[in-house]
Amino acid sequence: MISLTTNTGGLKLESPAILASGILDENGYTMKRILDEGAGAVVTKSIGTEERNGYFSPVVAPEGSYLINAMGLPNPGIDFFRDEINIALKSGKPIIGSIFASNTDDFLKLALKMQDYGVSAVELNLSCPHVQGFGSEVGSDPVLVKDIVKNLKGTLKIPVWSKLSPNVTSISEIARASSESDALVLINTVRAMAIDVESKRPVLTNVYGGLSGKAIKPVGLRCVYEARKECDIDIIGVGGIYNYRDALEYIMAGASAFQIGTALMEYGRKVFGDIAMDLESYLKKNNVANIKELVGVAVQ
Amino acid sequence: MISLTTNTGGLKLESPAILASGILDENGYTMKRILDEGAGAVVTKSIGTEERNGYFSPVVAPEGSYLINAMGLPNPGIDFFRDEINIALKSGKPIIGSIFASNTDDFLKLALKMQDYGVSAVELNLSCPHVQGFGSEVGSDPVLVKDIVKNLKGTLKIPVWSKLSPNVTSISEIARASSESDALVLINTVRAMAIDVESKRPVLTNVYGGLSGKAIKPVGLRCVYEARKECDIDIIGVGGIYNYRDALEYIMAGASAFQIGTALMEYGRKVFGDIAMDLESYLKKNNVANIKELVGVAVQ
Amino acid sequence: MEHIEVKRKKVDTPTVASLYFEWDARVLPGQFIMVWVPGLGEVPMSLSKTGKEKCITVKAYGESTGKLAKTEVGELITLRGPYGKPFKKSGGDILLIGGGSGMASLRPLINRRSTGIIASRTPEELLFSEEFNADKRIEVTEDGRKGIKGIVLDGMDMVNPEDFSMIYVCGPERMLKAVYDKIKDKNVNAQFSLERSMKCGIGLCDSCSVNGYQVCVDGPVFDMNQLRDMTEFGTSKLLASGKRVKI
Amino acid sequence: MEHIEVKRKKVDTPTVASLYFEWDARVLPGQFIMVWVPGLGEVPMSLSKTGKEKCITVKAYGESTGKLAKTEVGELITLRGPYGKPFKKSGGDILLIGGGSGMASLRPLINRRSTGIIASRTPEELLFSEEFNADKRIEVTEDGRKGIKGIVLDGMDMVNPEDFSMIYVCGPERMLKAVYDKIKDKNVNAQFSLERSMKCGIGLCDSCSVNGYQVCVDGPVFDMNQLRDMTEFGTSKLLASGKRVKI
Ligand SMILES: Cc1cc2nc3c(=O)[nH]c(=O)nc-3n(C[C@H](O)[C@H](O)[C@H](O)COP(=O)(O)OP(=O)(O)OC[C@H]3O[C@@H](n4cnc5c(N)ncnc54)[C@H](O)[C@@H]3O)c2cc1C
Ligand SMILES: Cc1cc2nc3c(=O)[nH]c(=O)nc-3n(C[C@H](O)[C@H](O)[C@H](O)COP(=O)(O)OP(=O)(O)OC[C@H]3O[C@@H](n4cnc5c(N)ncnc54)[C@H](O)[C@@H]3O)c2cc1C
Ligand SMILES: Cc1cc2nc3c(=O)[nH]c(=O)nc-3n(C[C@H](O)[C@H](O)[C@H](O)COP(=O)(O)O)c2cc1C
Ligand SMILES: Cc1cc2nc3c(=O)[nH]c(=O)nc-3n(C[C@H](O)[C@H](O)[C@H](O)COP(=O)(O)O)c2cc1C
Ligand code: FES
Ligand code: FES
Repeated sequence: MISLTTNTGGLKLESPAILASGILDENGYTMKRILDEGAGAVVTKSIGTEERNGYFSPVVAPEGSYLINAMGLPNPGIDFFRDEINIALKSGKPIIGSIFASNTDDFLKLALKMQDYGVSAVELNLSCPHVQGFGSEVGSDPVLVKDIVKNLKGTLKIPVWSKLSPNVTSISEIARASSESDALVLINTVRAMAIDVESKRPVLTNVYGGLSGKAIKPVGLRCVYEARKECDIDIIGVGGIYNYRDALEYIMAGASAFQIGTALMEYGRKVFGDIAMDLESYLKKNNVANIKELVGVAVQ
Repeated sequence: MISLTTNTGGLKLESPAILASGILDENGYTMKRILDEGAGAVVTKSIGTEERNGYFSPVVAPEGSYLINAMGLPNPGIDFFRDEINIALKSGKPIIGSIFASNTDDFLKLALKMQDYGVSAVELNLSCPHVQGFGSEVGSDPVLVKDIVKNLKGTLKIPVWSKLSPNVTSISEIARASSESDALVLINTVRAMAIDVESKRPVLTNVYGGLSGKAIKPVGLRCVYEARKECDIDIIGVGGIYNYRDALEYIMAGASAFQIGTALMEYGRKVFGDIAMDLESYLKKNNVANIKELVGVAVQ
Repeated sequence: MEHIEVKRKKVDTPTVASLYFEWDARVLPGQFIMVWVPGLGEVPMSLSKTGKEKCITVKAYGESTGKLAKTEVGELITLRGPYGKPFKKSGGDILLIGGGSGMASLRPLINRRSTGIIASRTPEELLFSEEFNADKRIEVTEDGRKGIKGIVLDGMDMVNPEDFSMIYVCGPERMLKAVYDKIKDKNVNAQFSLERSMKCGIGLCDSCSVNGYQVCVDGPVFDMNQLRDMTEFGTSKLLASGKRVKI
Repeated sequence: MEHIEVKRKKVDTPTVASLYFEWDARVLPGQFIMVWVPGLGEVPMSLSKTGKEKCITVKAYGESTGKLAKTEVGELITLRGPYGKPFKKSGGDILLIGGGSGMASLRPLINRRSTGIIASRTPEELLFSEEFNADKRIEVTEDGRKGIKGIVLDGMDMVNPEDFSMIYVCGPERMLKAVYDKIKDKNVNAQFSLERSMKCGIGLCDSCSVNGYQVCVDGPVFDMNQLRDMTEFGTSKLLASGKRVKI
């Protein structure tokens, strides 16, 4: 019996293909649909303590093989997000609540509310590269990261995932700092920008944004591989996964599940079902009983 | 009179299109040909104190829109490089000697030899992402960088360029540390890797390599833009420049010249002449007398 | 992103202008583009002409559209796309129902056999009604100074919806919902073009979603069957922040 | 990178094996691929068949080629390419001059009107000579146990180079240079396929360059005119480190 079932980061997933935070996960109905259509779990949009509109458009700069975005962490604030989670929960599959804050107290407050709303785990956004005071500004400070993870782990009943940034001198150092988490999620976007030559100005209203899609797969793989060698902890791979071979690269580098974001720009919501199907065929063809057997096999 | 002539980093260039270090610049005859065929200058392969064979192949993993390489700093050692520079100098155009070392003394020794050989400037490789003890391991330490630059500037008669890595938490910090240089060269490759799903192992013999080409243009632009805002110093842009529009993006972000590497994989040596010609047409069409007028116009 | 010169301009109503340009993309009626107004924002715009010559018809609504409507001949517009699924074609007699700038996306469907119900607040704002045959043009104004006094629904009473092989509807969502409710139990085929606020246009940001369908990629055109299960249609939407509000 | 199953294998000589496979790339005679032997290295290999069925002919030289030559039917080879500029075709009588594994790249050119000078150390190592017409086959062995005793140049004395519309040459660079010197002042057309050590195969690393031309992208095939100005041809090359040595 071929199986894609995975236990990772304290959760049991029917499929290792998870929707990444920030893509089609603001509206409860959308999350529910994506789960119904084949994702193993969804991570919500990153939610903070207060309502934020995000940046003025343009907030995305799409290119052939990549995307740069600076949404600016739009979110209704944690209190208004309960209803969306309620809608999404009707799918019966795991919802992972992504949260962002600039200090331990706020992270704790947000995480407790998420737990209260019924999510299966929280994912700490320690890595958004384009909002001052949040994300990677927090996530590049190992002392602060350690403190946040420690406090949350000490208080929450549900698993804690830490989503890290590739925009650091040493991913190993930050991986170590967050090694009390139930899983590392690698990677968030790479800090980047684009200029419009015609109008002679940056394309994104915020100037700086995050690079995602095909272009960052080699960077994401490297971070997963480095973290795998650094600490013995579950890893969720993310960055430029478009098909089952990309997913297998991440799995062989040490990830036990993976998230998909930008590929939706090319393949739409069906990408989750398609990849799961292709992975199953691959396992069958190669006589592998469970996808778990492939985790980390390329690590030397 | 339309002009591409640029004064940057202490040099006068007929064209701002420079060959990047490590691509077709190990053999003196090749460098000479590239200059004869239209490059404004060439940067040599990074040269160290001792002979190195580099890594066993595979040393490159080419993909559609990018390349990952781990050559491993092959070089004949500084003493054997004199002859190659002699051959290249016959072109009459500027040669920039790239050097790598793990400490200030070695950098100084290498730079003095390069100066002795007749190069127009030295470029410090503070940024190779895949050789232990060199490159970005040196270049991510602001104190060491400052010391190296200071010593070289105090001793050399020719300009000193610092080539920096994007694999750091803060490019601004390293830019500041190297701000006594005559120019910053941004960026070297992004640390990355690839896995071959069939053989279940990393493609590159060294496992880790550097990502270059189209995929890193948004990262290079961001680094140039950040450094431009941080300090008032000449910047040479490099990373994913394939055509004149890519070059213009870098120029508008604050670069006064640019280097080209991976694009040779797609367009060959003629890319230098082609881009220069296209830039000239652009200037003509847009009534810009000198390319200098466009430097940094997109910076907000 | 592409930069394209405006070749021709026509001020259609006091608040609406059409910008004509040549663009070699293949576009079908119902599809839209994202137009960037540097410094102000990026806005979705339907193509109101989809042949060799393309056109966008802009209602000066807020800052971005206000500036865009002021674009002059010879200036460039910056755009990406085309995006979205087009209207499905239909032979025979068709009915086009447009409210406000909604007529823009319906315009490429106007032909000899199309009847139009064109609704607006004032006569000056009636858009493209002159492009319908005089005998197939039902104008509706709120102030009643031209055509029928009232709203779109009042215009619909002038025809039998079941006489048409297809009904195409575009306008504010509340209007769409009203039309939908009026015809949902009749024996008709209809397609509705929805306008939800859009940040990305490419199916990633979730700001345009209706019951899990992205208006920007699954729409903007939906048929009656698709709308039947959409509990969010005409009732609630998310603000820029993601906060849910009633429509 | 592509992974392709070996369909057929033939041991051509004690040290040379041919691996046959189906690969839907368009390849022309003279082009090559980079073959990866995991854990050992990546090596350039000419295609010795370029039709629907492809073939590489491997001489077990060092570790990588040694392992590659041991690949069995049903196993996969991992490759990228094809790379390089092919031989230019020529009608009429042609002369193929191959030393050692150099015959591999010449093999797709063998036809009714081709004369071959096939050189090797021993009779056992003569490669593909049986594919020439018996009367158009000049074998040369260093030990003299078969054909002419001597080196390629001795074989060349058996023909008049000017009788051929084109001469194709492939083998070690010193052999190429000797052939080149022998015919350079004659009234002949010739193409030489160079074998320089290659790290990247795509024109970036400079390890294969001869006077600024990259053998991997500008070559491997060069004609007499191109070689005329190449002062490095047959005289010096760079080692893996970039250190210049005499050939
Ligand atoms: C598919 C589709 C087709 C359309 N076709 C047409 C058409 O053909 N003709 C037409 O006239 N109209 C059309 N519209 C409507 C048109 O896009 C809107 O009228 C337009 O977006 C309003 O933009 P504005 O800048 O003028 O308005 P404003 O209200 O000034 O600004 C809206 C813009 O600013 C951003 N914004 C505003 N406030 C904030 C904030 N606090 N934080 C972050 N961002 C903010 C919004 O994201 C948006 O980009 C269409 C809409 C859709 C969805
Ligand atoms: C265009 C072209 C076509 C060719 N076609 C054919 C053909 O059809 N048939 C054929 O038999 N041969 C062919 N060759 C020759 C063949 O590629 C060589 O025989 C082969 O590369 C030798 O490899 P090896 O591993 O067996 O030898 P080795 O000498 O064991 O190893 C060479 C390999 O290891 C690397 N290497 C060795 N030492 C070091 C070091 N110290 N540091 C770093 N790297 C090192 C080299 O880069 C190379 O990859 C061709 C060559 C070229 C250029
Ligand atoms: C439009 C967009 C919005 C995103 N928003 C968030 C976010 O709110 N929180 C977060 O942790 N990551 C966010 N990300 C990062 C993704 O979750 C993911 O880490 C990244 O895009 C790399 O994966 P991909 O290449 O599959 O998209 C966002 C990415 C995109 C493209
Ligand atoms: C094959 C290869 C070898 C390189 N070797 C060096 C090197 O020796 N020293 C160095 O400073 N940069 C080296 N680089 C980095 C390039 O100079 C350049 O910074 C980088 O490739 C980004 O530019 P590109 O996208 O135009 O290639 C190398 C890049 C490649 C692709
Ligand atoms: S506008 Fe972003 S998903 Fe539709
Ligand atoms: S093998 Fe690298 S340039 Fe030819």
